[in-house]
Amino acid sequence: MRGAESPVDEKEKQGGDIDQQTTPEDELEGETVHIKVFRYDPEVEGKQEPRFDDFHVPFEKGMTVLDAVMYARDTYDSSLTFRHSCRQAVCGSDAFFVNGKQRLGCKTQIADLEQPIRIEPLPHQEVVKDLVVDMDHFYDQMHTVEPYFQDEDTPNPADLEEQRQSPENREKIKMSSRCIWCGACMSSCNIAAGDNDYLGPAAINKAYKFAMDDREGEEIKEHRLRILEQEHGVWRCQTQFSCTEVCPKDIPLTEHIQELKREAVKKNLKFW
Amino acid sequence: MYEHDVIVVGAGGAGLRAAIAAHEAGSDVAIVSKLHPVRSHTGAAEGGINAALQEGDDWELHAYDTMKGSDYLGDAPAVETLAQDAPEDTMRLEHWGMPFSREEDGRVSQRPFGGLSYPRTTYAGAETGHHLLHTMYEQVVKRGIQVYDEWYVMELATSDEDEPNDRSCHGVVAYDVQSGNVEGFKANDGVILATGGPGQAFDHTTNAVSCTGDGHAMAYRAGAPLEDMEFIQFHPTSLPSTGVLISEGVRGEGGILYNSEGERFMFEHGYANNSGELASRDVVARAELTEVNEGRGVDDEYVHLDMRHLGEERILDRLENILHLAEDFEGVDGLVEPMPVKPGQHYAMGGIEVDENGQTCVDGLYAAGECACVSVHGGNRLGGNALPELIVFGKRAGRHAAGEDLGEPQIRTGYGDDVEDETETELPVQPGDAGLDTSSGVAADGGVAADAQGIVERKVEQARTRVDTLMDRDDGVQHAEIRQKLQNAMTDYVNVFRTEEGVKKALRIIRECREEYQNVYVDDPSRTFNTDLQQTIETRNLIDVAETIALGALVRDEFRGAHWRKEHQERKDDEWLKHTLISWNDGQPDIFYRPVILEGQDKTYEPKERSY
Amino acid sequence: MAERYSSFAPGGTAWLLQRITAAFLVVVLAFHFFLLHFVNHAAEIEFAGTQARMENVGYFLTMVLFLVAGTFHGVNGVYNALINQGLDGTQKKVVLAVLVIASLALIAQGIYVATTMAGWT
Amino acid sequence: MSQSYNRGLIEDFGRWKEFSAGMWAWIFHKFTGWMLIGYLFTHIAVLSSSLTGPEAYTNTIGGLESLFIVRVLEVGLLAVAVFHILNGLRLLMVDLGVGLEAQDKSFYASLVLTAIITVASVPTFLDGVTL
Ligand SMILES: Cc1cc2nc3c(=O)[nH]c(=O)nc-3n(C[C@H](O)[C@H](O)[C@H](O)COP(=O)(O)OP(=O)(O)OC[C@H]3O[C@@H](n4cnc5c(N)ncnc54)[C@H](O)[C@@H]3O)c2cc1C
Ligand code: HEM
Ligand code: SF4
Ligand code: F3S
Ligand code: FES
Repeated sequence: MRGAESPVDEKEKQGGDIDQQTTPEDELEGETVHIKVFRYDPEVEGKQEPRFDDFHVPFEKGMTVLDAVMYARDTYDSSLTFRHSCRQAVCGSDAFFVNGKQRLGCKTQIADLEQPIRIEPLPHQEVVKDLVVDMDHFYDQMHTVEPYFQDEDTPNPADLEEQRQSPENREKIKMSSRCIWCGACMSSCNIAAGDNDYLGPAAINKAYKFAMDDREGEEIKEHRLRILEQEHGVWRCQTQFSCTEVCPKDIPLTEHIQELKREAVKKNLKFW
Repeated sequence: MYEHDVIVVGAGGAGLRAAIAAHEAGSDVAIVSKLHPVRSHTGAAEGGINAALQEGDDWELHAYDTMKGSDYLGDAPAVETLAQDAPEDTMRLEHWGMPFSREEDGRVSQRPFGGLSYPRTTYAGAETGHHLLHTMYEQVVKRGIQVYDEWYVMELATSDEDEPNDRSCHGVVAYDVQSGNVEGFKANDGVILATGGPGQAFDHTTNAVSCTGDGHAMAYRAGAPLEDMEFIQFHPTSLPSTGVLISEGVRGEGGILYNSEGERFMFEHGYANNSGELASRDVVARAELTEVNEGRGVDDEYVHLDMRHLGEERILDRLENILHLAEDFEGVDGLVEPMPVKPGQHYAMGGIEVDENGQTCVDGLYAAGECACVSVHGGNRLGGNALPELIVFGKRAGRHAAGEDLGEPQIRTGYGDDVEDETETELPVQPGDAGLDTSSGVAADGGVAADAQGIVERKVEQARTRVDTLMDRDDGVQHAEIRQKLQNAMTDYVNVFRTEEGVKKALRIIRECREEYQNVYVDDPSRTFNTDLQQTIETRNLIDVAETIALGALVRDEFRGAHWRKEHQERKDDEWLKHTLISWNDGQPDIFYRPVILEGQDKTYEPKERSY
Repeated sequence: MAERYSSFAPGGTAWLLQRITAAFLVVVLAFHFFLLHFVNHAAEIEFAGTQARMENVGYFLTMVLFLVAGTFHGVNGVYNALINQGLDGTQKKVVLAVLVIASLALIAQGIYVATTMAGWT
Repeated sequence: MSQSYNRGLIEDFGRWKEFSAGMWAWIFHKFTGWMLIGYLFTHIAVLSSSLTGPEAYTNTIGGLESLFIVRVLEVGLLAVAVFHILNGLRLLMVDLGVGLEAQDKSFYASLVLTAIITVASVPTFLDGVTL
């Protein structure tokens, strides 16, 4: 496919104004996929104003959105920029806004989408370049909930003695522990978009994982609830459910947030 | 210039563990990683962590299994260290809150895995690596360890004495992916490479796009030899279209392999009459390819892995994410149909030569994890033995770099009086430097080695020039083309089945790639998040690494572990109980050998026939 | 790294009250609507009728509680909506003050009106 | 406010098309809530006419009720209140963790029920008023 050098590449180098970059459809044999990819680069003339580029890539069975953008990059335009690594939905790098929904590129089958497929960076986050967004705020929120196991009197590892945990309890935190930090949920939440201090569904879910883990003990659970029930914590959630709908790991985020609200209320009632 | 006591390059399981250990030893440690830690490929590991935790089990059994699995190419001191330390280090993970799967009595579960004499693979669902990675990252956050994420390490800042054994490493040069700035990182006490595997040297791999062997290549060019690179593990069960891995856990739980004729070929065709599907990986991978080559493959490409008979409940309980993988990446429902699988590049047993403390022959340069070769895996890694390696040797490297005394290592490194030079094999082409590329291993300027600061500064200058050269060039070839050519050559000729002619062909193609690379250019003119630039640099590293794999595969004329040679169908213990070492030698690679250490603490591991 | 949250102002009370008032409002609002639009048509409302109802202490108290609950629920809802949009700092304090004053005024006025209606002034 | 790179038209328009049930429910609930509290203030103001005297009260109410537009607004208010109540009940269920899987269906049900109740009450509300 190397021969299919896109003619617009040339124009781009001249920094000409291009709204539509098109790879010639007719040069490709067989079924093709039409993708429209958001482009932006603060440094490159012609890309400082966001635009959409069109690419036509050959379709293959089982092809994912990530495959399509990788093909477009490797074949037509090596400056097309996006994060990706594992190709198997565990690294959480490639959450994009695909046809109006936050999805993992590597986990989204082309065959399930309507064409042309619009691929944009995650909304509500600053765009660094093309499909790459600034994740710092997301990481900050994750760090805010003290995302680490806290238990002062664990056994000595040398004794090979584990902390006991019932299979039921492990089952309870199972879903919450699957989060891959992709940021899709945060991007989909209107509240997080409006309120920068809102912890956001992913961070709350992270806290849920620890708060519900019986190994941590009551005192630390209370400490965790106190972090969660500050003003920009769980109460900000307006149960919009969009986080739950987009989570590629099928984590029932809204359910977890609601459970924490109830836990917090219960805890406060005890003092009355 | 940034400055820390210990700099850890890479934030996968090995890097994080090393950083925590160095921090606990009181060091000012920082992690520099091209990916945010939680994006590291350790997160993809599914099956589990081998550790002799239970009463009926014993570290000696673990060591024995590992030695046997390695086809007697593992070094006993390393293997025994792994088996002895794994239980405690695994327990520590539990104490850090890692959500292991549990038994009714609340204890952590263990399951059987290929090549193990006892079910000692400790697991957390089918997402053990994910939990391991996140649990350790959580500990890094807890300790407030500095992480420079999305910083790409380009080169090591190593002094330029003639003999690698006399050299010392003083830091690294990295560029900030977001801004494109090239900066120096000075390390007062040590640099630990934990950059993971080189899977991208192959076309069909279970490894991530980021597994480009950067650490291998950087250490190699700085003078540390690469060891046993020819030993590449091909996992028998990867999905044909993407290379996504279907965990060995499926077979551990009782999954069965069928050929197109519906035969359970592992038994019916006699590949492994005792262990069947649970024979070691190389055996199963070869069996599958033999089935396909003999016309009993499905669609002439793959075989079937069936787990339906395990029942929905058990599958959902233990292997749920396998169902998702098969569905999302292959469009197959594992509850109602068998899953297509074929061998895919999976793991590199070889790597940067280090001792039990993780140190290379270059002073202050350490390596841990998949990029290192201690060597515990020898000719073939057992499933579930990589994750314990990360935590055991990651921890040791971190502590040693931070100045803790871990005792004299028994394993020797670098060129020395105990090695034997390669003399016999004729190479089809001259490997090594092709001349024009401005990336060299050491901070050479012909003069006397400068002080640490000066060395780092000089390397930063070199790196800036290199980036400018790549960016300024306006045409030539693009890295993607070279990379594809390289990957195809490796998959075609240095795969599961290797022939002398094939490997030679691969070496010629690698040479071509090297020459083409002299004209490589970066099309993207932007300094911001330039992945084109990053991948171009990675491709250079892949060329170096692929070449060592092919060289090793050519010189080792025997069949051991994962290394199969058509012309040499037997294991030659008289001749080959030794490691292959390849040293960059400032651009003129040298091959030499170091004997395997089979003497353990209180027993010697006698090579036995490996049968399953 | 983000600063850790230090002020532990539990927002749970307001949240819970919002739910409790909501539950209460469902009942009285339905009652109110039904009474004044279906049983008695709004157009036929006369002071006499209103007074007759208000004189009943139970009704009076219900209406006052209705008012208080409705005001709290509505004003707290508005306040929350604003915080959800990122209202912060001095602005937040000012808005809170304004809302509290408005609510108190509304409740005071409402109770005054109701007592007048009942003819107790 | 969140920082987001100005994506021009892309960001400004079209997003609403991508809203899901939960988001619509949130918007509607907000909208109806604000209407209701607005109404509460107006309502007390109107009732305050009773402070001037019984006649003023009766006349004000009667006067208002004779206006067609007021009747229409009342129907609107009913719709708003009914939706807020029904969706409020839905939210209370969600808070209790009941029927989370059906949250979108219950939203649609609230809408439909609101429409039915509103239409059904039109005759009562418009009874005896002329244009
Ligand atoms: C699909 C799969 C399943 C597996 N399952 C198992 C299993 O069940 N049990 C088991 O024991 N083993 C398993 N393995 C093997 C094991 O997971 C890996 O060997 C191990 O995770 C490697 O860890 P690491 O820390 O060495 O490297 P990685 O986790 O790959 O991390 C490498 C790190 O280095 C960084 N890095 C790389 N290059 C640079 C650079 N130039 N500059 C800066 N940073 C850089 C990356 O950002 C990353 O953070 C599996 C492997 C795969 C691929
Ligand atoms: C009759 C039964 C009522 C029920 C069941 C009800 C329920 C609710 C609930 C549960 C919320 C909280 C939404 C959230 O925080 O997630 C809410 C918000 C609100 N309610 Fe009500 N309510 C009722 C009546 C009223 C009345 C009478 C008023 C007006 C006085 C009112 C005004 C509001 C306002 C302004 C909000 C905030 C909306 C926003 O988010 O912007 N409600 N209601
Ligand atoms: S909760 Fe789900 S959507 Fe949110 S970051 Fe985690 S995996 Fe992504
Ligand atoms: S989308 Fe936002 S409002 Fe709550 S349910 Fe999810 S966090
Ligand atoms: S590439 Fe890792 S999640 Fe998609």
